[in-house]
Amino acid sequence: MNKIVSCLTVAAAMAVGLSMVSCSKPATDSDVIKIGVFEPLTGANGAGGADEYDGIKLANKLFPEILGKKVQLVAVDNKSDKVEAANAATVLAQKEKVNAVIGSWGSSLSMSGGPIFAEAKIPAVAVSATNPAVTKGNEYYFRVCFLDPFQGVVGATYAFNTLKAKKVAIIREVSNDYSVGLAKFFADEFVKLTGDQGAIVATSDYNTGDQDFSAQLTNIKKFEPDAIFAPGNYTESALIIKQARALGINAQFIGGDTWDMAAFLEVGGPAVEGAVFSTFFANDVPINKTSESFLKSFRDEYKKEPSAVSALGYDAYLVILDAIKRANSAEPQKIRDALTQTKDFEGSAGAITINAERNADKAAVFKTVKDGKFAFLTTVKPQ
Amino acid sequence: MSSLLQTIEVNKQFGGLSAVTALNMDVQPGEIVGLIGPNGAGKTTSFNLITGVYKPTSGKVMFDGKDITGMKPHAITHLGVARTFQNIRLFKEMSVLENVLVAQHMRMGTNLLEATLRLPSYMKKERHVHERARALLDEVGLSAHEGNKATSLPYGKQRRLEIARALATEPKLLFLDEPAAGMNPQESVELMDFILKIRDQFKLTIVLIEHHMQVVMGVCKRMYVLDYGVTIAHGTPEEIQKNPKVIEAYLGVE
Amino acid sequence: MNTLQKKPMSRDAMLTLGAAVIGLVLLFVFDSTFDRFTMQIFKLCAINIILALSLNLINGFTGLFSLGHAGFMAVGAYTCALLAMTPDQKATNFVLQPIAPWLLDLHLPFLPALLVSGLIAGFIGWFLGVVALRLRDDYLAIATLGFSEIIRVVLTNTQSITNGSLGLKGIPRYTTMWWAWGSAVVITLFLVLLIKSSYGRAFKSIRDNEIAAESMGVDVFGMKVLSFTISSFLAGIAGGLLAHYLTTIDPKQFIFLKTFDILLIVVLGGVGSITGSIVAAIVVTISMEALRFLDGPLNLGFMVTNGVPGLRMVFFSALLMVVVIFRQQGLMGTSEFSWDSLSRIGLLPKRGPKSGKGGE
Amino acid sequence: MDLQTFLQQFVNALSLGSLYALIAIGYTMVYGILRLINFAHGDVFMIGGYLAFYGVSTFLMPWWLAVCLAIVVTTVFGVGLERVAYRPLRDSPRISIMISAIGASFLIENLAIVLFDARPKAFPVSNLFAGNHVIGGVHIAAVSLIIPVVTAVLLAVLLWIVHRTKTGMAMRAVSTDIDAARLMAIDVNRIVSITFAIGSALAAIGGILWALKYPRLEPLMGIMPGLKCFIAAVVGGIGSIAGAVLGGLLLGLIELMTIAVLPELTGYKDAFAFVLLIMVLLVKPTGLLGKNQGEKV
Repeated sequence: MNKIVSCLTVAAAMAVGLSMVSCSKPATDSDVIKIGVFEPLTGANGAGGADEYDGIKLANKLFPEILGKKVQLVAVDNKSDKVEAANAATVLAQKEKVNAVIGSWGSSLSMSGGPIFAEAKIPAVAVSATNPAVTKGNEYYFRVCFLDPFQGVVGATYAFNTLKAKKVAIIREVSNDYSVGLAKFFADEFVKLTGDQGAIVATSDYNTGDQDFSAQLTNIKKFEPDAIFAPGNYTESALIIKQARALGINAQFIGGDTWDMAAFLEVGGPAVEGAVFSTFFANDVPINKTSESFLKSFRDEYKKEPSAVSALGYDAYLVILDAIKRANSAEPQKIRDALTQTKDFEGSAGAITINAERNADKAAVFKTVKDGKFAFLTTVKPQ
Repeated sequence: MSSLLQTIEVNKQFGGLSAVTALNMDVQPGEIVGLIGPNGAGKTTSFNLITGVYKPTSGKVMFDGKDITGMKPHAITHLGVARTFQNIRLFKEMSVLENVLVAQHMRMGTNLLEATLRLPSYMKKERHVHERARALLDEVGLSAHEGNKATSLPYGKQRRLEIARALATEPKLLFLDEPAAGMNPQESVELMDFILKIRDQFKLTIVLIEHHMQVVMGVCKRMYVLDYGVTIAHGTPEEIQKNPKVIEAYLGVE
Repeated sequence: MNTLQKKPMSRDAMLTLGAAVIGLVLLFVFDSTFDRFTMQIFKLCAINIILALSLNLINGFTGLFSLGHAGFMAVGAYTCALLAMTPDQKATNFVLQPIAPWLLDLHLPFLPALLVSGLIAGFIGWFLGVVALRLRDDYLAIATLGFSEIIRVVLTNTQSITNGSLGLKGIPRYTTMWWAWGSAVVITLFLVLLIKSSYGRAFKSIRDNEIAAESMGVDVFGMKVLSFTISSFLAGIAGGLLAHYLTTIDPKQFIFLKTFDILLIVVLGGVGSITGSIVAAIVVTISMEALRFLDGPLNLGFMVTNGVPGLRMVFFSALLMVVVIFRQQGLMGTSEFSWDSLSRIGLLPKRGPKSGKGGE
Repeated sequence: MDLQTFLQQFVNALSLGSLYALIAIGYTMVYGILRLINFAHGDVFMIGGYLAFYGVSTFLMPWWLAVCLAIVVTTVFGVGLERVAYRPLRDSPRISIMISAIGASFLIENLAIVLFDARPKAFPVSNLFAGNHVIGGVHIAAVSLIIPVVTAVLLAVLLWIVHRTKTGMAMRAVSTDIDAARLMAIDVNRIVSITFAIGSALAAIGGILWALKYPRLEPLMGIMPGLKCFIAAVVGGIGSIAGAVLGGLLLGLIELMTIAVLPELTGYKDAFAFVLLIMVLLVKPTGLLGKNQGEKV
């Protein structure tokens, strides 16, 4: 008994000592408004997180002050990992005592931080987390993008009305909640539109990180679908399309917002030509003044084309600043209350109105790939 | 009197290679039997076949009237067969005392609950095995080292610890694999006395592999000679010494 | 505990009692004074202690190189979460595919749920043990790693039971500091007693020399399975605590790389040392947080680097390599903490002929 | 399943399987010599891919030069890895060596995240490999035709080295009994280095071919192929070069044909390899073409 108890006591004492050390921090400066950036900068979602961060940094550079105070970004890497995300969220909420939070890329990571922000009564604005569960039941989580059910519906509508598809096959990333959810919303709507229970001719699965899809695609090929809906990570999706073309499948590919990445074009090459997907933002057609200035400064700053989530990251920052201005206070609770009143805020990716469920009512943009570039097709407004 | 150990036409092949061919041993209770032969003759393999480390390719091993062919080593040990190893196999990260204690685990008849909760019933058994282990260490002259790491002992003492450990399993039949290896003549003589002593004290039957002819001839009443896995002779030391086949095997004849 | 040794125990007993009281008081103080973040880390330390200890039981004490821990954690986490969540909470999670009806109404309080999650993980561990423990060394390592991946793939695909890749959210935050550290203390106690018992000796004998152990009457296979089952049971408990600590779980977080994180702790602490695992679990958990600055911009005095995400993990993996190559025994080797060792290094007065007197 | 679909799936499987086979050879060689799962093999494979990428897209080298350089540098890297991470531990318990291997793999992956960036990169595919062929209704990507050829050539070269050269003889000696080989005046360190060099070169070639077939690079891309190819080597009988090829082809066939026959199992695809591994280990632990290696008592 002796040794164990003593051992644990020493251990506990050490733990405390060390955690105290790790917690020492400079005194908070009341002249600074802190906005936490809660993003995966490494790991599986590192690329998406970095893109969002690019947009946020740009916004911070262009609009560094509000109410006469400096706005400081505090970025924590949640490493695309839920345990890390919970810790990172706690750092922002408890240690850094930020006034508001932006992020995270990846709905599941956002959900990991959600309860922590809610408990600390700090408002969080998700940039591109499209899963309904992120804001559901969490009074402090908002978002500036549309939701998966909406995206699934517009995708199915587009396939049915515009592409005149009758038979659709689905290939989903089964280990990705986004992909599984979107596939379901799409399938439900498409069956409803066609009135044909067998309109979804095949559903195939793959896992994140898979590289060979030839077996799934060969299975799909024999059903001769008019279109293939493939929501999922952009690189996997690009490989899927590439391999499908190599197998002689000529069906139209439809995807979601995750395809809106330069790497999708690079990996897919000529194979992704003509692929269609719904997304948040089109950088070739500025829809308002904000998007015009965003595009210009982004290109100047980073010497590359912005992805949609960069624009949304930019918008999330501006929406928070707008709320602070309207609240005339940087107090988290007041920012939160002001955020609920956001109406027709002109973001770079379109007007944002926060509804009662703390989600943004926004239009979806359809894009295609033309001559190795993304090209704007049409805008679909929510009904 | 019925045999304590009997091997009937035991064969062992590794791949295409015959390691032991038609081993027919017969050991009576209380005997000390030698197993000799040149290097690679299949002596240790025979031990391994009897103690269950290897499974015979064919044939039967009978111990105390039971067929133990193909049984697992620990089950065979449970029936009362213990052994030492040619290349010493002590539990190197454990103390000398613990090495002996491990060997008694099987006879303690305890269960996990009782042992981790340290119930009085368990503590009684624990005290008992400690006493016995200390007695055995005393027997082999290692009492002073009980707290040391097993591998910190000098070579000769490691061999004795192996014997103490084997005795702790409460065997009826003890296999000693080259107990005198690395010992000087003086130590070898002591070893002979020691073997005879433990035989009487613990009512053992002993089978030993040994290269020191002095030791073998000194303690064994009977012996088997192996060469290339084949039993080329068996009998009393005198018979063996005169056997031309044995001389041939050892000296090599054109 | 010291009935076997005839040493005077008054000094040690007093020290221990004192330490236990101080420990208890400290826990009370922390619970009321710590901020949320420190508290989170503090709790995670306890969970990692359990994980490291359970992995050390098989890797360090029984000498079996198993890499399947992430899988057993996953089983524990899912079982505990699904049992302890109310039907309502479950129903709100399963938005895409409804939960299997038999599971919906299955509801237990936290403690029984935690125990059941340990039991189920233990049962799966037992099964895997019976199947795979005939293999040794690297074959066992790769087979257990494979098994944990199989568990993860199954969790991803059985949507009506686990909610698939959507995972579970809104799991009640039951893992308070008392639960976390209470479990860690109980489990440490259990393991120390186990290791010191005849069973512990049998485990260690297998680690040191399997063939000799078998020949000394130790049922090596049975003991391996036992050790493996206990270890899986504990990993399941840790998984359950983790689920109610995080409040949200999904299959991806139980990828086999998670096992490597625990292995890092075990190796740093010393393969085969309970003290080492405890200390390393705490040090690693806290430094993972404390070294977060490595991922951000660094001011090196003469220059400021841009943030290099990932640098922190480079540090830990390099540390692992350095320890394995230059100090294989880790922090503690196979030795354990004792008051005597404190006096030996001069932190406590040497035990005199009359015990119980302190001060010099 | 109609004949054409079946043939298509069969071709898919062969093309994947021969890639597995190529990487599995490297595993089997290293394991045969050192009895060590080189957990970092998959990461060496990743490095090969990245080096070729940087050669072509950053340094604008011609294709052949970038590939050759990538193979050379990866080889040096592999040999260095053995020096640093494995050689100091050669006489340590196997658990230590395995932990070192895991640590090395961990370190390389994390370094790659820092150096190469976590974002996936598109591998520039030369037009040479970009085409598509249709033979009897079965579609075959050009690169899928090249892979089996490369694998077969390398297999022949390796078998020649191992069975017909002096170095190969020394390799076989070391793999049978490292201590005896040392006594026979074989420079064990040299042989181990050569083995690692060959293994790493194979990994680099595998990594580049992989990137041609699946043109996406990311720091963790080596993990799954690495594990699967190790499984292929074990299934074929570890230490046996022909076995590795057999195991690789078999794994490719099982992975894809199972999905072809039972499409509802697609989500479980990643588990097939592990199930196969556990089954093979239980039924025939030495693998299909492996030799028995018992412990001497």
